[in-house]
Amino acid sequence: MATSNGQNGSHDLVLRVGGDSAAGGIVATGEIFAYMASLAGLEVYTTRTIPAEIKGGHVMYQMRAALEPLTAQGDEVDVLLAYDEETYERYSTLLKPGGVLVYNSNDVKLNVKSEGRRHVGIPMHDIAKSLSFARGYNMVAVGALVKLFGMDMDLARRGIERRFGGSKRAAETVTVNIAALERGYQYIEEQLGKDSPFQLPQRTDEREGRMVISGNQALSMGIIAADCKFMAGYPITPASEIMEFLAGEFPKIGGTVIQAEDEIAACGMALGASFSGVRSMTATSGPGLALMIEMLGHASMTETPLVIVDVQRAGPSTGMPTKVSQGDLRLACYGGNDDGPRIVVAATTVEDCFYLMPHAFNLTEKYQTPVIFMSDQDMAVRVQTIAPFDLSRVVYEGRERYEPSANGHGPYQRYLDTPSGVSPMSVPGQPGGQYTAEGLEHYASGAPVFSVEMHTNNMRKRARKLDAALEYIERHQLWEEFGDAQSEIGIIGWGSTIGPVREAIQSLADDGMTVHVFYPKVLMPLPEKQLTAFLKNKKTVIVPEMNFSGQLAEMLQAKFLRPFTKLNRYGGVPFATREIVDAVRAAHQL
Amino acid sequence: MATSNGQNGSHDLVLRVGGDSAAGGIVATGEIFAYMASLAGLEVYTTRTIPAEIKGGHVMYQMRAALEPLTAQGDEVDVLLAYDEETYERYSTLLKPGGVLVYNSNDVKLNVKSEGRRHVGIPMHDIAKSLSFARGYNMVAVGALVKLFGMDMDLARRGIERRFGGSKRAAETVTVNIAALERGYQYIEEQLGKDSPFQLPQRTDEREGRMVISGNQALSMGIIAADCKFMAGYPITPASEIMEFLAGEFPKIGGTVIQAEDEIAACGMALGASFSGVRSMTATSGPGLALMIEMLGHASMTETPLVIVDVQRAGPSTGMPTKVSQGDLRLACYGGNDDGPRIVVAATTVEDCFYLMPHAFNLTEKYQTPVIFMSDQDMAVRVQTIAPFDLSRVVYEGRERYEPSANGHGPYQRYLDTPSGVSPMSVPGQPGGQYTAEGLEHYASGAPVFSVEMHTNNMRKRARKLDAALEYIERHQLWEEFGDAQSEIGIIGWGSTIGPVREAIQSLADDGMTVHVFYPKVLMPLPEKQLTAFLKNKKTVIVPEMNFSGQLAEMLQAKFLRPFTKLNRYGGVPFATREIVDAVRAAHQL
Amino acid sequence: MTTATMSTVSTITPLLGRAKLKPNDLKSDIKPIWCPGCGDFGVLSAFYKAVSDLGIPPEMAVIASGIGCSGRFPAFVEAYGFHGVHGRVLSLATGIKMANPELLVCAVGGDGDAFSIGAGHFPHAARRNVDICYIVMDNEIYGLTKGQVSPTSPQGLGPKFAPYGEIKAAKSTPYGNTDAPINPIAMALAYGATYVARGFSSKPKEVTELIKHGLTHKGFAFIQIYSPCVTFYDTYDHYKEVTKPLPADHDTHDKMAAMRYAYDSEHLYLGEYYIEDRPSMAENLKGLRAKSGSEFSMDALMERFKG
Amino acid sequence: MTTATMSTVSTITPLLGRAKLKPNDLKSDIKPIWCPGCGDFGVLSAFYKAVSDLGIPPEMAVIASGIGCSGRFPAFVEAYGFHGVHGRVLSLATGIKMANPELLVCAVGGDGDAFSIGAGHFPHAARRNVDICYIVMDNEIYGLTKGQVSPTSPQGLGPKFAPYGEIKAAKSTPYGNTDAPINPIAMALAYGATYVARGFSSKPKEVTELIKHGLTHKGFAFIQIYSPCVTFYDTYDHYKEVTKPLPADHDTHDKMAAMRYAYDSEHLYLGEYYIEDRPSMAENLKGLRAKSGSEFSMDALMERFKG
Ligand SMILES: Cc1ncc(C[n+]2csc(CCOP(=O)(O)OP(=O)(O)O)c2C)c(N)n1
Ligand SMILES: Cc1ncc(C[n+]2csc(CCOP(=O)(O)OP(=O)(O)O)c2C)c(N)n1
Ligand code: SF4
Ligand code: SF4
Ligand SMILES: [Mg+2]
Ligand SMILES: [Mg+2]
Repeated sequence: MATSNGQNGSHDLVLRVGGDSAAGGIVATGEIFAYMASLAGLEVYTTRTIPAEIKGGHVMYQMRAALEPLTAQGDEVDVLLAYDEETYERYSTLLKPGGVLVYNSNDVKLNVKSEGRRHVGIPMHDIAKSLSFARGYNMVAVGALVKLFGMDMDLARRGIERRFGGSKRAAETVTVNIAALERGYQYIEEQLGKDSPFQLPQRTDEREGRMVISGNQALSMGIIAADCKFMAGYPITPASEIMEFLAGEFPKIGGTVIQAEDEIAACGMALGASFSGVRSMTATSGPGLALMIEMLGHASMTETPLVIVDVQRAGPSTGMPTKVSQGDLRLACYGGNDDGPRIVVAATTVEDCFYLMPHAFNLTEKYQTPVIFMSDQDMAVRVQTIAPFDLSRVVYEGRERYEPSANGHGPYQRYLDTPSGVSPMSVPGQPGGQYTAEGLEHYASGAPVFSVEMHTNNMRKRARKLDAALEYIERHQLWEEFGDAQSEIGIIGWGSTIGPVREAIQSLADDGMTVHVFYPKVLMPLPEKQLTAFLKNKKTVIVPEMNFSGQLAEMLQAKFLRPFTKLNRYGGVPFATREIVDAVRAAHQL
Repeated sequence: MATSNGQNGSHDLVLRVGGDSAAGGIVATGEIFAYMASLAGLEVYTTRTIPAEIKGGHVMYQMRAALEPLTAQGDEVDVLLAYDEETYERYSTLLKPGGVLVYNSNDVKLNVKSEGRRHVGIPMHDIAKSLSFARGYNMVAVGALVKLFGMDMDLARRGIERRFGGSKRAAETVTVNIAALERGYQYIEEQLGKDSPFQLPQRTDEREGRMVISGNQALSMGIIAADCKFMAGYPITPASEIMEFLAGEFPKIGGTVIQAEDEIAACGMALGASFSGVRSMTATSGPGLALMIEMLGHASMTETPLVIVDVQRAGPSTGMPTKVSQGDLRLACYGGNDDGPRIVVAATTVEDCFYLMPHAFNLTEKYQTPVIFMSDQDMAVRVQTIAPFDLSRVVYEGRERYEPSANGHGPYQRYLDTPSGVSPMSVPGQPGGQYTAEGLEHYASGAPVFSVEMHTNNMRKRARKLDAALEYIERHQLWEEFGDAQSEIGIIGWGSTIGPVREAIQSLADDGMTVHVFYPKVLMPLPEKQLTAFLKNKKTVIVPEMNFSGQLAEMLQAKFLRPFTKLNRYGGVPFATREIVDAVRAAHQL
Repeated sequence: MTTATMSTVSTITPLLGRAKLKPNDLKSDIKPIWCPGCGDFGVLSAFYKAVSDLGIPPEMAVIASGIGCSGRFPAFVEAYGFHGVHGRVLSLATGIKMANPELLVCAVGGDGDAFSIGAGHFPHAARRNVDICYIVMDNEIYGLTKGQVSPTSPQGLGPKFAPYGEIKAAKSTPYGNTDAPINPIAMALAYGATYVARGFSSKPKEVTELIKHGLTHKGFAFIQIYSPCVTFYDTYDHYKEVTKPLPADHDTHDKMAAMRYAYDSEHLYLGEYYIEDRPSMAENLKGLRAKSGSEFSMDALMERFKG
Repeated sequence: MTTATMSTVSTITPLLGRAKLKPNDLKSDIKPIWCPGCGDFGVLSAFYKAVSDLGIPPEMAVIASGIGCSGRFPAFVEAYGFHGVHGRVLSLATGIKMANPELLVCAVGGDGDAFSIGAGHFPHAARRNVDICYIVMDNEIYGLTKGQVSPTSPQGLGPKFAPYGEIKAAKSTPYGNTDAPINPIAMALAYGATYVARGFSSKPKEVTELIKHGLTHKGFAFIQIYSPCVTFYDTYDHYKEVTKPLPADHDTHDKMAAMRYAYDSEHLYLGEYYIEDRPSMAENLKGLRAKSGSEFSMDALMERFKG
């Protein structure tokens, strides 16, 4: 049953698993399948919900697997594994015609007709109990699915070993789980015979070992690749994992991770470390970024490099910590008392989480102004198959260092005015480089001054650095442009909405509809030249955003003085491919 | 020497006093003159600088006096009183043809020609020392000026009594100062004879007692008039005075002022007090507002009323605490993780600081969303003559209270969805009104929920309140519109730049040039209908702002998709009337 | 334990005995979402019992909190509640109480909320002697964010080293926690808190008594309650072993004695460390009003600015 | 005063004696903008002398500060400096030092910066035992913002009541300060600071000694220095009267004794209250690196995510 999903057109399969997290094992089920698919050489793309409750509550894990790289989670479901009634009720409408429902017949009572879908009931609890391992009901389901799809039981066993192995009681856990797996397999065999009714896509070509990795993991590795050696953070969902990842790796390379007492302290520590000459960063989510706003302005004013990662979650305020949003763009761009320039970059994919990070550090170091790196909850926590990182693509461009000899005589001028606005910077330990990083308005020397002339001049000097940064942005082409440049319909977006957009244009192309797409990866300063060229022939430009007010759309309107079609979703979940397709269709019909 | 200043056209006089604040008495000189002018029935408008140094440093005080109400400080100077050489060097070019320089000949060495201006040198230190009261040199100058302008010595004596009276050593201080005053007077009489060469404007009509008051003072009185009874603050220049003023008055009316440990706590205390049912507020400047951003979003999410006053100063970061800016507009409008609606109001004048404040409280209470009240350093600290407040203009519109009976049966729904988005609110102490103010996304009951439906719905509910607020804004006409509606040249601005604009259009009118002006006093939500009507016939619209990036201009561009002519000053000083005139002239010549 | 505080003139004295409610009546419609076995359940039950015993009408009680598992507490109580942002509960509670001193105001939260991000507010609530009770559910870990160390976590705590319990996370300190823990009791004493006590969620009767005393204390009452996190750092056994009631002869008015017990190297003492009677914030603010004179008129105020 | 700390292995030991500079050589080009008579001048002079005596090269010294009159301190010293935002100096200093432990890092600021807005960071710097010296110039008032009460201002302080000095402002408390002052020494002790001392700006020799000890102490050194504000709250006479050196027989390793002196009702004791030798943050972080093993390769890391 290799089916085509969404508007992708490629052969793929979407499996969704749901149940009460209190029962346990739901996410594990999905993860084992993702791992098996990956071992089978398939591309996987997962997504999951996180229950609002601290323990218990409904949880869903979806895995999509295909031969070709995937960019979206898939709008519809080929296989629904319902551990409980709630799962069936929530998602049965998502099941495609021809899809299959595998359900726990000890819990789910079917009272609708199948409408062309296949229903396979399994008394999972009964079977598990018969093994005296009640918690193993989920492995019964896994075994059943393995049989239903004719998959390799060895892969399943390896999946279980990977998931449960390693810990003290590992061996025993692995054994009982494998027993449950095998009972599930047998159950289906007993019911339906030797032949498997469905089939996964089959990979025949060879590929180098690909990684299954989350955005937060890729991002953390990007930080290491960028030669950052100092991280201070404060736990917050969904960003905590970055600190945790780095806490495991940084000590090995002489780096430092500090769990600070709050976000303000985390930001201050990173700023101090950067002053000391080390590439430094912090990572947080919206509420934490809100707390860092004063310090962010201070980094801008003192011209001290600093990277702040914002893994966006749904707000406002505490909001929905485990749900996705793109609601912090304006806070990142404009959050500050008075105009303090900063650079805002946004990863569009899990790959970007890695590759864009060294650019973020280069930008903050070269232009001595803070960089905010935007990610989001969905991209951060889901895992996906990608190629191993190509380290040769990582470039390093550093701070312009103060060289006493080159500077002629006289004391060091930390804030020397220059054409680019960038002033050579000394580092503590460097003789003759003494200066005080100053948050008050100041002379080139750093000495405070409150004159009309110096303030006017310095406001320009600091802002000019963003103009200079455009050179870097252009040189490294920090944007994505694709689709049909001739099309009068355009999409401009940012961040992880690029996935559904990519998938949408394929399916639109099948219907003979074109669209031209531009995703800047730097949102401040915007690549104005490229955007202007892009807009030249556009009748309608759609701006899909996972926020209420259309934060990028408003920025574009202010800059280009033309209307943009806002396409906003603000429910805490990513765009469905269909929503993009529909919007482009509507634009074509205008 | 009643002269016309700037482009005002009315008879007025500008006196500027300067010297080293370490010497003392410079500001006192200016204040005594302002007081005398006020006693003489004149309108005054003062401005001053505050030295960057903690003690010492150059300081300037300017007083403008006229028969008609004034709206700007005056670009040029009729009388320059230079206590020292630096003052002479800084400002002599501002002296009008026909103006007079009074200088301390013990310090200032004149080495330029008078170029039509009159120079009067007085050995102020010598005279003061001859009285064995060296610090009295400034009163010598005051006496001299009194004589030069033929003013009433009794007013001068009253001025001194007011300035120095009251304290323990008051009587003695007053006596020696008056002696110095009289010696200065005699000195001029001895030099130039009985007749005074210059003359102040003379008031002949009778007027009711007018007030000489600063923006911060008017604003504090507005808070009292608005029936606010709770203030928590943290000292910060130039907002501290508001807390200090209220600390003196609130206890008398059963209100509470708390000096909190920081701005976050101040904001939290005010939010808590508001939850308890009392009109509550805090006041700060940019760095403090930056710290309140997380809590501001919380007020928005929990729908708890709160007024935050932001007396803007020049940034970014610590910046220039004693200098003016309008750099916090975007922070006020957009500072928040994810879209949390808030209302932003901006006073345009010292009068507004009073009259707009009850509206700010009405808005926050009616729409249960935080209100940020924008003022600025210049408006906050200078004093100016205005009519006594007309208390009959103060309206009160309160929170919609929860009435258990009206709500039918069932438990209280704090966040009940309604057409306006406003939900009736209970107050602790009210039986049956129990609820938990919730910063997580929630059901109508307040119980947390993370569903697509509830989040989507509540994002709309909360935002809808801003649409509802437009009704209030229109009903109370919270904007200023003036000038020639037929003109193709428009000005849209916000805040205290209205003063120089008012003065500019008078002088432009003299030259036959028209301009049409619109100043919204609510910047979020903008009065779109009125602005659309305003823009209909406009070829050029100038947006004068005391910030670098044109924060309002960008908001207008995003909304109206047309260019606005940014006119930005970011030196930490207010606009000169001339700068507005020049911009309008240039627009007319396009 | 003494009951000395019960007799001082607390702002909530007029509320006592006004309601006749069973502990169960104080349960709200929202079911606690804590993990089965979480210590916070014990604290919540004790709180129901305390409020029921004191007879406080639900509409006169406000519970404020910050963010954390423990921060979800207010929603589970039939009373007014404010689920604030992380670490700011004391400022909310101060505002709520000072705006209406007739209310019973209780602040609750976790060790991270209180001693990490909220650490800057604790000294000030204490020195002001604001008339609230502050209950910190201390599990020596960040529960809600899934098991990072907190300011009360033992030094060295990490996946491979959990001196006092079973650790299931500590992901931010894979090689062990570098930081020494703070001592909340010693801190509260140094700040000038006028009621300082410690409980353990597994001792519901004692905790109920402490909460009753804390709620009725005049001024700022601080109660640290050990409340283990079964999911990330299970310290039940440890606490059972090392906790011990303060000696019966401990003089609760002797700050230095309290300090010494706070620093005891062998035992974690439970009970009332310190009680002091000094003017509360509500009293002090009342005092200001008296000093200010009650003469006020807007006209008089305007006169001040006239010539 | 003992000189015990001089011999422990501080991170800055290698810097000692490397420079031969007179105190005057440590003056920067920027002239202090303080009011004549401000106590901060005394602290600054002592600092010049201490750094000169220790022989630390200016390029190896970093002084971080917050906002306040005292916060302007770094710019007056020929060294690296960081004039941070209000109240966050300890986080800056922690970052500066941990990123490069070879530097001498000193944090300075006022009582408001330290104990009001900065109060949340103080306990954590202390418990981490971060290798910096923290000098608080305590004038019991907000100087820069022109005379509001601070957390160390006496209760009742107002225009009509200044128990310990001449008050020229206190505008935010026209009817008197309602809040009781904190006790910075007791707090530092409760936080676990490993060097706790108090000086008075009018005793330059003693202050110089304390600063030398603080700078060379291994771990977190806290020095409260009374530094009167002549312009808003002149407490010189008061301090002259009530300050007194700690008794010669005071055992600086006895925390409870230190506490008792901190709470003395008659005298404000000057000198070293407490000294402790425990692993510093730099040592602990080094320890983590050792535990982590130094094997790292990006390829190995990537392998972890492969099938
Ligand atoms: C500003 C901010 N930073 C971080 C978080 C994430 N966060 C939520 S709860 C919490 C700490 C929880 O620990 P604790 O206070 O001990 O409560 P517990 O869950 O253990 O009861 C953190 C860091 C947040 N919600 N807001
Ligand atoms: C976020 C923020 N809030 C408030 C201020 C205003 N402010 C500047 S210094 C200061 C306190 C000064 O007192 P202290 O720390 O004791 O230093 P001192 O001037 O007495 O040396 C305050 C409140 C600020 N700069 N930033
Ligand atoms: S995670 Fe820990 S603290 Fe949170 S509810 Fe579960 S047991 Fe309690
Ligand atoms: S105001 Fe006070 S603290 Fe500030 S410089 Fe002057 S005397 Fe020193
Ligand atoms: Mg905890
Ligand atoms: Mg101070």
